Amino acid sequence: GGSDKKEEGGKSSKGETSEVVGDVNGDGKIMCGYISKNIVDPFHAPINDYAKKTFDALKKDGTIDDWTGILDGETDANKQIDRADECIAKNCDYVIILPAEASSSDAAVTKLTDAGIKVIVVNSKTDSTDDVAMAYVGPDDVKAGEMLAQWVIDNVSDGGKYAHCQGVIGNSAQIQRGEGIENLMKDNDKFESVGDFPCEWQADKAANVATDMMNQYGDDLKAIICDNDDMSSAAQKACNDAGRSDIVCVGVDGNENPLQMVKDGEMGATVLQDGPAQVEGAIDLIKKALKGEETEKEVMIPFVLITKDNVDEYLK
Amino acid sequence: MTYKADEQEKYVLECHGISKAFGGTQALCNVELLVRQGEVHALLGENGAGKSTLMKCIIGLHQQDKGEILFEGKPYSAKGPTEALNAGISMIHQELNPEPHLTIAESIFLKRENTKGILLDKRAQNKRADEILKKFNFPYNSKTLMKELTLAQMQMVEIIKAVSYNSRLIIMDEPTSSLDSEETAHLFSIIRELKEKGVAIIYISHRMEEIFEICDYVSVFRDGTYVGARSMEAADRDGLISMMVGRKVENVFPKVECEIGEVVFKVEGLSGKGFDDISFEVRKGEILGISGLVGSGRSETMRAIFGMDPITEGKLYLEGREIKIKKPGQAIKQGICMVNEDRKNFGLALHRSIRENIALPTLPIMQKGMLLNKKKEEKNCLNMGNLLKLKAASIEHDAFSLSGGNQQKTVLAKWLLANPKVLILDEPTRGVDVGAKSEIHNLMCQFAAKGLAVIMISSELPEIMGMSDRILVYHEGKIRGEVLREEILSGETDQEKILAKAFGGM
Amino acid sequence: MAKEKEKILGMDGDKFRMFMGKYGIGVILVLMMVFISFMEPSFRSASNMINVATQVSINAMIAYGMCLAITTEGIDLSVGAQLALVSCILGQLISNKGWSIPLAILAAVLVSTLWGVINGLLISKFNMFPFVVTLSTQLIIRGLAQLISGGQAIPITDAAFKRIYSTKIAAVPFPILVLILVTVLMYLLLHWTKLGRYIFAVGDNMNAAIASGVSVIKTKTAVYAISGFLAGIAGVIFTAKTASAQSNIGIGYETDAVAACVLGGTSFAGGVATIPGVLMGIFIIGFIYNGMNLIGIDSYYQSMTKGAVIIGAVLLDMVMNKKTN
Amino acid sequence: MAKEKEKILGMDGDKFRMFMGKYGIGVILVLMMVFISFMEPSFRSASNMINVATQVSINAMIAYGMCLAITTEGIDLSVGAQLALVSCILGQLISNKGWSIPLAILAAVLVSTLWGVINGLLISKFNMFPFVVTLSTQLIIRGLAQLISGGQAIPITDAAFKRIYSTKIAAVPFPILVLILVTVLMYLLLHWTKLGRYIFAVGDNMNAAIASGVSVIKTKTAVYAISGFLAGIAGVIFTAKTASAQSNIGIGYETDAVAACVLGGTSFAGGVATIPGVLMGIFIIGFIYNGMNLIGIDSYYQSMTKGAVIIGAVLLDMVMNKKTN
Ligand SMILES: Nc1ncnc2c1ncn2[C@@H]1O[C@H](COP(=O)(O)OP(=O)(O)OP(=O)(O)O)[C@@H](O)[C@H]1O
Ligand SMILES: Nc1ncnc2c1ncn2[C@@H]1O[C@H](COP(=O)(O)OP(=O)(O)OP(=O)(O)O)[C@@H](O)[C@H]1O
Ligand SMILES: [Mg+2]
Ligand SMILES: [Mg+2]
Repeated sequence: GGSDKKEEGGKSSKGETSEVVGDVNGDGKIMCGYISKNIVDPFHAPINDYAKKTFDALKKDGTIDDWTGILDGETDANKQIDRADECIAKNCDYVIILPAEASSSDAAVTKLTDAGIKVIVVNSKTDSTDDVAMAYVGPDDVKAGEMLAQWVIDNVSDGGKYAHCQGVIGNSAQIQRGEGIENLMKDNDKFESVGDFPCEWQADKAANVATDMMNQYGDDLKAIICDNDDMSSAAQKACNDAGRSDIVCVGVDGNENPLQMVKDGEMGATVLQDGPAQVEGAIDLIKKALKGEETEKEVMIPFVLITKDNVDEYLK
Repeated sequence: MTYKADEQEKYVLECHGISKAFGGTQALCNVELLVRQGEVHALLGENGAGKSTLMKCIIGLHQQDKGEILFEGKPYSAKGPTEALNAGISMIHQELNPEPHLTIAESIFLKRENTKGILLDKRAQNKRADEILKKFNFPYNSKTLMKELTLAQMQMVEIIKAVSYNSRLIIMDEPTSSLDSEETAHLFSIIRELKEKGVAIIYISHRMEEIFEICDYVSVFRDGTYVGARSMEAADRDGLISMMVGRKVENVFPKVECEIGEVVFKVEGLSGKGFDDISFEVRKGEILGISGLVGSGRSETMRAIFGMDPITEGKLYLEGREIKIKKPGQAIKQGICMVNEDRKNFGLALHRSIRENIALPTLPIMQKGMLLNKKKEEKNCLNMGNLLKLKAASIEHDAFSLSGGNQQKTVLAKWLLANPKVLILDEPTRGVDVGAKSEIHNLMCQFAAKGLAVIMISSELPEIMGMSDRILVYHEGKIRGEVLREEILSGETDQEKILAKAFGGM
Repeated sequence: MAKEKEKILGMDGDKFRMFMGKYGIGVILVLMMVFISFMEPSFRSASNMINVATQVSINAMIAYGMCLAITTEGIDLSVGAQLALVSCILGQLISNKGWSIPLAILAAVLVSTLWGVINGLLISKFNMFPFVVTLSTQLIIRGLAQLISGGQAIPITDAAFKRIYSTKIAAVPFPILVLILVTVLMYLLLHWTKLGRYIFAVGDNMNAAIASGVSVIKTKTAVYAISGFLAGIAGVIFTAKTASAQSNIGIGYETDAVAACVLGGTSFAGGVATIPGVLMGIFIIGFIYNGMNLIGIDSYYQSMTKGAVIIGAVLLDMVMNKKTN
Repeated sequence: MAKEKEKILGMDGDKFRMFMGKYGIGVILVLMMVFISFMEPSFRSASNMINVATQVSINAMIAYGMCLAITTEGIDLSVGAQLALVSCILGQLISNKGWSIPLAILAAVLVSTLWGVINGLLISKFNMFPFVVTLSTQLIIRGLAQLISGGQAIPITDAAFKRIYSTKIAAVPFPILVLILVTVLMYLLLHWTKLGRYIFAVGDNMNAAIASGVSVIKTKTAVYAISGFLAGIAGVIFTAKTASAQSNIGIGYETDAVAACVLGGTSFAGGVATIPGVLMGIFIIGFIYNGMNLIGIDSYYQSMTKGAVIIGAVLLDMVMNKKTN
């Protein structure tokens, strides 16, 4: 993905009244907030862990005075807005937020910026991120969808039928990845969709779709595209168990289990979005701001297609 | 002999040709009922004869399939209780229906709340309730929660509520089944007062003495059909009973004298909630009657013995050995069984089959390895059912489908199968019709003859006096007297004397 | 009969138990507030209190409706889905169809109320179990929300609409005003009107209520209609808060509502509930979230804490009121 | 008393009604199968039937446990979280601690059974409402799962473990064998043992059961322990299916289990249930998913269809058995 960097307008106007560089609200303390998307998805757990480790280290070495700890967004925009209230109550200077929803979590972002807090949006861009946030660090989910479709197009040379397992309907990652898949697949007449199946991100529902579709379309079924790779790994496993390892299953995230399957040759590929790298990028921006350096307005962390060739770099 | 509708007379209520079926059961078939102004009209019939069903049709809880009802000469049909109440008919229901978390005032004035604008006027309502309660000498404040009352007091509130509608017809479906004689007397005085005012009353009860005491006319139902009506003056006990059951019932309390053996069960200094320092013993073949007012702690004593309530002090001996009982399961294992007074709540699992109900306490002895021996179970249950002359289409039917008397027999069957040494019967014939009642009494004598020790609590004095070999009289949680059968047979002790003891006199 | 009565805190034993039975939850609430303030002084600030009150307003609406349902021995599992439906209707009408805001709100709340009526009729008229009915309608309602929104998020950019959540009247955020208003109305409804009395009567002993002429169908339908209506109001606040209409919101919200009711002394056996109790329950749940986040309790422990608080509070109540076996 | 009895289908009226009351759901199941076959012939194939049976095995375990709970007038909302806990324990023990598979499974199932015992004791001994207890323990159990897994997915690469889901014995997938075994055992347990009788008695009329010497505490504890045990088995199958241990699985699984029970004629009033009925309910739910996938019903309509089928089936049953008001 291309990362077109924009320059940030200028430093906080309050900066001059404060002794501390980068102290946004001028209370003499540097306080950081971290609003997670959730704490239960395997994709978010390493991100949260990384954030915790890094912030704790920053606190220890005196770079920041304190941080809020991992605030649980429960994949719910409403709860994220409540967590934003708490960040405001704790006089945060900087807040990192991983929006639950591109659209509805925007209120959390605007609420924080309205309170004069510098917000770094990570992982998925909310509607007004470009206008009000300090920066965006993350990927482009539409692109991820396109990568999924591209992998299928590249690996199923003759084309054929494919199924699409969806995440929770209405969720922005689901919408955007679906859009990306659609972008490439709609006009490709070698491929025919057998349907979009609501699997709510759940692995075993995707496995059920896989067995149902194999049963219905037999050898005509060539691929299963999933909105995340919890689902694609389960679908692939179901295919392999049925002796159909020729079916190409692919999804987004780069969780440990699918990576392991790629390494073991049980699955062709998975699309990794490097979560910890996204948070790393965001925290780097805070560090820069605290040193008084200029910060980028947008840092794109590209998706990485993981195959057997490069899996070892990413599997811990 | 049949009481004919007199053309001249004015009837408050006329029911003609009423039929009502529930699914397959024809509960009512072409029944008639004529009630005059200011009359107490008894409705007699065995369990399941359809008395309550007809009353529910009148009050609008059921809609009859056929037939017409005239109220005060005008055709009348109520789609629900509200319409009946508005028309001037109120009812005391057979099954006690308290609203435990409402206050007395709220319960009495449910659906008739005092309001100021759209809000409730609680103060005015409480005042109104207190006035009524005072009129009836009810010893509680209108703000008391219903759940704080005893069963009998709840029933009194129901009665007060029904009267408070100032209806022109009041239906009383077994109003005395949880009242003692004092409270019953109170109710009768209320009824007489209402009569004075020209209020008509339909009075349903299985207690014949009450019918003779308070009623003017009687209509008799049998198996959902109308048998006939009599003026009470023209009626005699045996005649009414044979109208009800379709045959003659020879002996109402068929006490068979049998040999009384050694002491089986002994209680020493037993205390617990509701009773204090209770000691008695019961022998093989003996029927020990326990009398007293409702709330005197008789049931509490027996529940505690059976392990359903805690015992704070005292000892139990079975066949000379001291035993400890903390749970009903332990009592059953020792050979002590109890028929609870509250059949609906403690007697049967109504949605399970008769077989399952009968076999429940004895399942451990009807096993083959890990599984149940259903053949043995079925045989045992059938035998017991036949022995007790249980009337049911099949033992696979739900207990729900049985009439009250047969439900009671099912409970008895369950305990007889457990082969007890001591059988405690708490109000064994409450709400049971005369026919079934005499059958149950017969059975009691049979058990006693086989060497069983029977303890029977009853609030019906004639029953206690007719059936017991010995009577203990309770007053406020203590035993206040003992009466032997000889004293009764010789006439030395009569109803009044027992009552006096129950009221705490000597 | 009464011996020497035991005295606790100057009240005799019985009264103390009644007091604790009714207001024990208040004691827990206060203890909790003291504890959190001690751990994290910023908790006490007026602005944080206003925060919490604003945050809980959504759950409060749902909890009041749930409380009525539980009081009639029922439950309303459809409330979460109702939030989503209301949100999607608002999004479609305001952003795509250009309806005026009051009209759109009216339409959305009407639809959620209608679903409440459907729930109520199925439960009362067809005698179906509330759990089953609302479990099913929940699925149908969420399906409708997905259908209406086409599975997409619909941003609502109208500033006037967003102000429903953010505007303040005399320094008090509007959602708090709604919360106060609804609390007062619900208090009057449940404790001071005929309908409230009928709700208690039906929940306490349905047959007795019928015998007194109370219409179970009307009462239960009213209960679920009110629950639907309040879920509608909650949906409007929710949507104004997030400024976006989405079909996947509100999943699992019935859990917090039930928790608030249970903490507030609403009995699943029916016939027992108080609005002040439920309000306290709502705040306890709100403080659990707010307090734990302020203190910085590790997230994994948050769900455990919530579970433990509910079970602990109920257990305490049981033991205090000697309701155990 | 009995007049001429009406005859329906050669059975007399009563028997027919009893039959429909018990097995009316079978008629619905058959109608559904005919309808789906008609829409999509591949549905009928043996391989698809084997598919469905394998797929439903997870829900079946949960539903059987749920059925016992509902029969005692309870509910077990903790099963979904139990799946997650079992999964995370398996992941930790097998992948990180290198335990042998049988031992790890034993440990995991033991833990879930223990949680069942805790549920049962809280419900029976402390007389708490099952809804409240299992709602709370659900939160605690999921918290534990998160704690154990650290929120991470733990891949389980051991091939032997994965074979639990995929291996076939005489062309029959292993999960189907488990399903058959558990169904037979549950059938015997509920309909042919003392415990089963006690479960019915306690559910129908708890007081009467107590007065007949049945220990409510033992019975209910056994019920929730079995539910926990079966959820444990389901968790093992689930984990083998996805080959990954995760703390966010099983959310909302209690819904499908309850739906299967309700369709199978299990009454929320307690005391009424049959294992064959629940099995049919399980397959109806399985066919809904499978059929909708095969026919290709639009995602938005799937949740609506499920809701409508549940409500329709229950309504039909009510009307057929004249249970409406
Ligand atoms: N709601 C109902 N559904 C089905 N059957 C009913 C219902 N109510 C009454 N029955 C049946 O109708 C018949 C008449 O019952 P009813 O209650 O009227 O008798 P009863 O004369 O009042 O008896 P009891 O003296 O025991 O009160 C019985 O066979 C009973 O089982
Ligand atoms: N479940 C209960 N909770 C509270 N008080 C009760 C309960 N059951 C009975 N009581 C009270 O305990 C006292 C003793 O009642 P008990 O039932 O033993 O009387 P009884 O003489 O057996 O009368 P009955 O003839 O009705 O059986 C009464 O004051 C009664 O109201
Ligand atoms: Mg009757
Ligand atoms: Mg008693």
